[in-house]
Amino acid sequence: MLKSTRNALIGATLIGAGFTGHAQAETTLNALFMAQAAYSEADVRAMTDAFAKANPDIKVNLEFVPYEGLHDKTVLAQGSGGGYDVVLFDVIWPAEYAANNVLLDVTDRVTDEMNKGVLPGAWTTVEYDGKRYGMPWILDTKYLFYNKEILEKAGIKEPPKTWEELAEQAKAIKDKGLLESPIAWSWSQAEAAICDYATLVSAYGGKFLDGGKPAFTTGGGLDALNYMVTSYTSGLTNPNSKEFLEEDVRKVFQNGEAAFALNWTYMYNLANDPKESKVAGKVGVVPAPGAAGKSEVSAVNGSMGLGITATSKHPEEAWKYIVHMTSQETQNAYAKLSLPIWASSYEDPEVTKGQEELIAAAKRGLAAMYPRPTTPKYQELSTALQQAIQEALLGQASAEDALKSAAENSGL
Amino acid sequence: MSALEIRNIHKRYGEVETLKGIDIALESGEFLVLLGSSGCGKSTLLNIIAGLAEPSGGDILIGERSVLGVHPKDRDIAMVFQSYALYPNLSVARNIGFGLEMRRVPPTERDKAVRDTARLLQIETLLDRKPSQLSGGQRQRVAIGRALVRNPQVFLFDEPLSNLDAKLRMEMRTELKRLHQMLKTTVVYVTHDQIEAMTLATRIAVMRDGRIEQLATPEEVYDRPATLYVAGFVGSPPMNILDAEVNASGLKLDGCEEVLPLPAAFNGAASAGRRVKVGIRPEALRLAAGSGGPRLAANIEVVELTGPELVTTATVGSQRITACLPPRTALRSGSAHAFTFDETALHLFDPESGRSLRTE
Amino acid sequence: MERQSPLFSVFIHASALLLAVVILAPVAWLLIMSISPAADLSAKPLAWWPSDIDLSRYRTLLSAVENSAGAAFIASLLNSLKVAGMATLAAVIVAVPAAWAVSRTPAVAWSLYAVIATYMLPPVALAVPLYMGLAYFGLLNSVFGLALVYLTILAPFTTWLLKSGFDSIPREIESAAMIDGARLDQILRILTLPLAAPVMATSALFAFLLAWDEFFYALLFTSDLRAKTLTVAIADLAGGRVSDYGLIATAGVLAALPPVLIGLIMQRALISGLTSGGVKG
Amino acid sequence: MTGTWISTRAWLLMLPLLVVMTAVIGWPLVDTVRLSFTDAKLVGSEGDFVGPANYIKVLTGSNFQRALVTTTWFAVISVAAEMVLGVLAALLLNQRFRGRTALRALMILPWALPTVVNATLWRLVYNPEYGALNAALTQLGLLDSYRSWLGEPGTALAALIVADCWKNFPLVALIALAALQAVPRDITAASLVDGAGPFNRFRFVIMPYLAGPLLVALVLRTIEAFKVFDIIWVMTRGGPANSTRTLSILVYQEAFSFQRAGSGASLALIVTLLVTILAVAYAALLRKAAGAS
Repeated sequence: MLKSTRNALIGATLIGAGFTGHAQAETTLNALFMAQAAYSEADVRAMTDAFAKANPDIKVNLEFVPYEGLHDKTVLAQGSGGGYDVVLFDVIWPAEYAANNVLLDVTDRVTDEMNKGVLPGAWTTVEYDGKRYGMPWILDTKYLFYNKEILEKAGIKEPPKTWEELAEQAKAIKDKGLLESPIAWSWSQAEAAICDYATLVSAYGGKFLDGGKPAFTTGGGLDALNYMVTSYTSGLTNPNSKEFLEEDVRKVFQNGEAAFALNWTYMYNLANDPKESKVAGKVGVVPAPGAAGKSEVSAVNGSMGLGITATSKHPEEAWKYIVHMTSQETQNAYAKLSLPIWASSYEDPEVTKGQEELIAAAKRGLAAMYPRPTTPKYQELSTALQQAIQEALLGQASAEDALKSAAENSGL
Repeated sequence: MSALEIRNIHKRYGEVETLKGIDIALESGEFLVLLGSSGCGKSTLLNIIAGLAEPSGGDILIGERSVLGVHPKDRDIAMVFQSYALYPNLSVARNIGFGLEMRRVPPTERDKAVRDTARLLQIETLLDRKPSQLSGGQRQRVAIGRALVRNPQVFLFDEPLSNLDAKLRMEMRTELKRLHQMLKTTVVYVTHDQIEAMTLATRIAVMRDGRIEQLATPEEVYDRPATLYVAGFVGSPPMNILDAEVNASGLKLDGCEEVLPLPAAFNGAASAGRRVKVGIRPEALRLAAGSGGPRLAANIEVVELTGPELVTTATVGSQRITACLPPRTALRSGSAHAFTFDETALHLFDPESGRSLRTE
Repeated sequence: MERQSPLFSVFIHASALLLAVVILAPVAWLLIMSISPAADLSAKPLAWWPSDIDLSRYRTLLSAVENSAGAAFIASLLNSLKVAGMATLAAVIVAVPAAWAVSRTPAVAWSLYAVIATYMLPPVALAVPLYMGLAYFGLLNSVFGLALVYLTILAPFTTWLLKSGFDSIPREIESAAMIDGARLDQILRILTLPLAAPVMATSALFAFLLAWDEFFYALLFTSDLRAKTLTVAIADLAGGRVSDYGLIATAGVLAALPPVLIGLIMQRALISGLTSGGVKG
Repeated sequence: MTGTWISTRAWLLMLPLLVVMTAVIGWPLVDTVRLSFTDAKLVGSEGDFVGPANYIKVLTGSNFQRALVTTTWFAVISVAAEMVLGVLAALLLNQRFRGRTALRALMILPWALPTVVNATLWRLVYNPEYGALNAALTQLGLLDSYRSWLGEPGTALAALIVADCWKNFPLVALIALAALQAVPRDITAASLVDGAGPFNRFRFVIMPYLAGPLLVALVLRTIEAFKVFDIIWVMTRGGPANSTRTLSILVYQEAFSFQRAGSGASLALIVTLLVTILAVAYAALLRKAAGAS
């Protein structure tokens, strides 16, 4: 094995030598990203352009799919024997990708400098079974955003510290007739709903799995879903939430039609942009609340990483590109949309300027990040849970029954 | 030398046998008409001669060479189709010259041949047109021209005149006759029209149910039909067929007292007591003037003047006959008359097999 | 022929108006969304008419600046053109001889019926082995691979339409040409195909529209700019992560433009093609 | 003409089509059958033979049964609605009124709109916050507050059916219109002379001409509706609470999202079988109808 690899390498070198006399061989990388989230499409293109300028011999083709297509595209491209070189992956996929040999193990490529500089919590995004399958890129969790103006009108001085408090404040706003339904969530039958649910699960001290078996049917897992159902049926939650994805939440919040919204980091600066938003300057952000007696704050690990596919023919160049995309310099430059993975960036005034409030929330939220379960069968588990959440919300089943059937359907 | 020989041709489509052993030998220059009603197999036979269909058994010889399995183009034949089958997207000139074009005849030679043919058919002025710009008769001429120009050993015509109106049909018929007399090529011509058959053919093959009922000259087919079917098919209005029985004194017609003389030609075949069908052509009947010759007493039912003749339908006892009389004959429906005829005009057939009982 | 009472006439005109509104309103709204400023589209109450006309999205999607959203859109547009074009061409190429054979030799017709019956198969029934097979031959994420799969959707259909086209060309013409000494290829080239040209054009257009519309296989078998077709690109846009509804609408308008134009221009031919398929079954 | 050289030539000419179809349809179908008896994964694992386990699991599972019910509802209601609306529209378009030609031309519009664009368009129309439907209904006073059309199980399937109907009824209308125009004027005239009323005229004079083409349209539309994927994928992806998850979506999920190629294949074959039964039943119906007329 080793020997044949070496022979191949020698062969490649010889062939390469044959070509170097001519023009510099150009490498083309194909990279798969997600359309519109933390970093917008334009941002990713700009970052990539900077990389291309520095590395004229490497061309990077970018591809953007919605989050819902990211997983299937990556897996399906495996079959084509070289669809992508670099793929963006969610924190929940390394287990499955490792089991199916989708991503290259890059543990050895990570330098000491990286090891020390990147926030320890961020590393969990790309790890499975003690190995690293890429670099964390988007460090993200869900925060509670609130509309300062509406809270003020309702006579509320402090944003909520617990979920119960959130419900009370929302009720006050509703009763005063300020808003029909003050809270917006992303509860569409999609991964987004799981993120909101996981945030609540972390607040209530629940567990997804215990010893590889579903453990969400009781305790914190059940409390979390019950909270969602109560909030929905009491009318405090915008009923359209069950059809919302994150962008819908942002639109509603920006339009001033929600007092509270649970969403990712990226919403902070977009909702504060007067060109985009009607509530610019009135956006408040705190970590997602805790549950009385159980937690101070809650947070879901919604980070994403960049990895090299096992089928890539240019792993060296791909790694170079990933290093560029995750470098402190690049991350700091775009810190308005997604907070850097680098610990020292949080002390850098260049980064914190204008988003002190967000940084403050982030320091507490990121530290409390709760993982969704790491299992190769995550897709099935998630699909089952999404269904359970929707069934419970729609009153087709009690929260308990819904979770029980989810546990049965999870394949675990 | 026989130009075309058809030997024991059979054609089966699965269970159905449409040709049941056809044998014909044609001399060079003959004009053979395959006559029969639709479904008799005449078109299938023509297609087999052309090579557009393969026979299930038997052999076809053109110019003494077997052409079984030979591609149509190599059989030295030309065919004119009922629908003309002109190439709609090609000009008249190219239509006519197509066969030569396919055979790589040089353009100048081809052009000359096309012009000669067009002149012959009086369609020179139409050469640049497309078929859609032609009248029915013109299309017919182009179709014939396309066949003529190739100067083949055998011409095949598949009901070529049936799409024309009556007047044009007569003109084209005469035209075909003129062409044949001039060119003296062998022709096989399919039609269901007995007038065409009678006027054009040197020999007629009357076909029925995949068999040849009679193969003979037009005169013979008319004067000495071999079967009841031929007798009924050729001639208009068709031959009267009456049921009768042979007795000692002659032919006793059913349903009346009339006894007709037994013609000499049938003497040997008809013994006393035998049932027969008696045929007599309407045009053989005359109104009896004096007392000479055989008589048929009849009640006139309908009288129709067609112009050249007076067609009358009458009853003889319980049987019905038609007679064609001179136009000015004074005849009223409801009146009683007697018809007379020449004894030789009678035809006798076996009622079962339909075969003629003629013995000489 | 029939006398119409005034009341009946009013009823007919009212129904016609209703039908026109039902047909037009959604399409009109798509157009309006594509030219409305983003703010108008998230206004409450909704602005039905754009406050001012915003064509920037058309510029965005049609600009070919490298690595821009426009480039991605144009790439998928070109992919759709390539895939549909190749599949259509190939379908006509295999359909012409097959349709001619069936039209002239009914004895082989049963094989065409077997081929047409594959229309019943849900694509999901073939997707997994096809996926693996395409992967094996390196044809995943390739316009050629997708065109090959589309070929099998288009070919039965094209063959059927062409067959009825050939049926209406009298076979005597071909017999005559055969006796005249034309070879099969000459007969087809000089006579039959020119005569069948209108039918061939109609079937080709039909096939093209079918390929342009296909989504499922494209979703599975293509993944990036090299092969992703327009339908997949639009489904990606509509997936809920694009906040500017106008941009989604614009992509829809652009994707609908070619088939709608073909549909309106070729209306008569298309309807006769549709109904001939329908009537003859 | 069954001459040997003729039919040999015919088979030769059929060959390219048959080869392509066998390679790209025939072989995968056979392989799907093989896969359905294994526990193969989409990527990575060839799988072992597991007998009919996949079929048993699928057929007894609630997912399949629910998806079958959903699919049946979708197919029956949308096809029925398309037929009725299509015939009504055709009868209307067969009348004389100003702008008739233009309206007939417009009918091609929904048909020509790509399915995915249609789905996208309706998704935007149904948007719970900024959709045109909510806006229109509230502005007309027909609705108090905005509704989540695609977010409620009660309305999501109906919303999908409306979108599907809008695209497909014009096609039925065009087919029916062509059939109506084939009704000989003499016959309608004769029925008028005989004193038939509008209903009887439709039932006994017009319907016989419509029946054949409509039945064909019905068959094709039912089969298509049973296979439905695109419109659902774009509009709801099977949600909310799986209330719009049809069989095709379920197969996609099983075989591609969960990568269980084996059980996905068995599910796909069950769907194929259902469609085949449907088609055969229809074919029998068609033959009967053809025999009757």
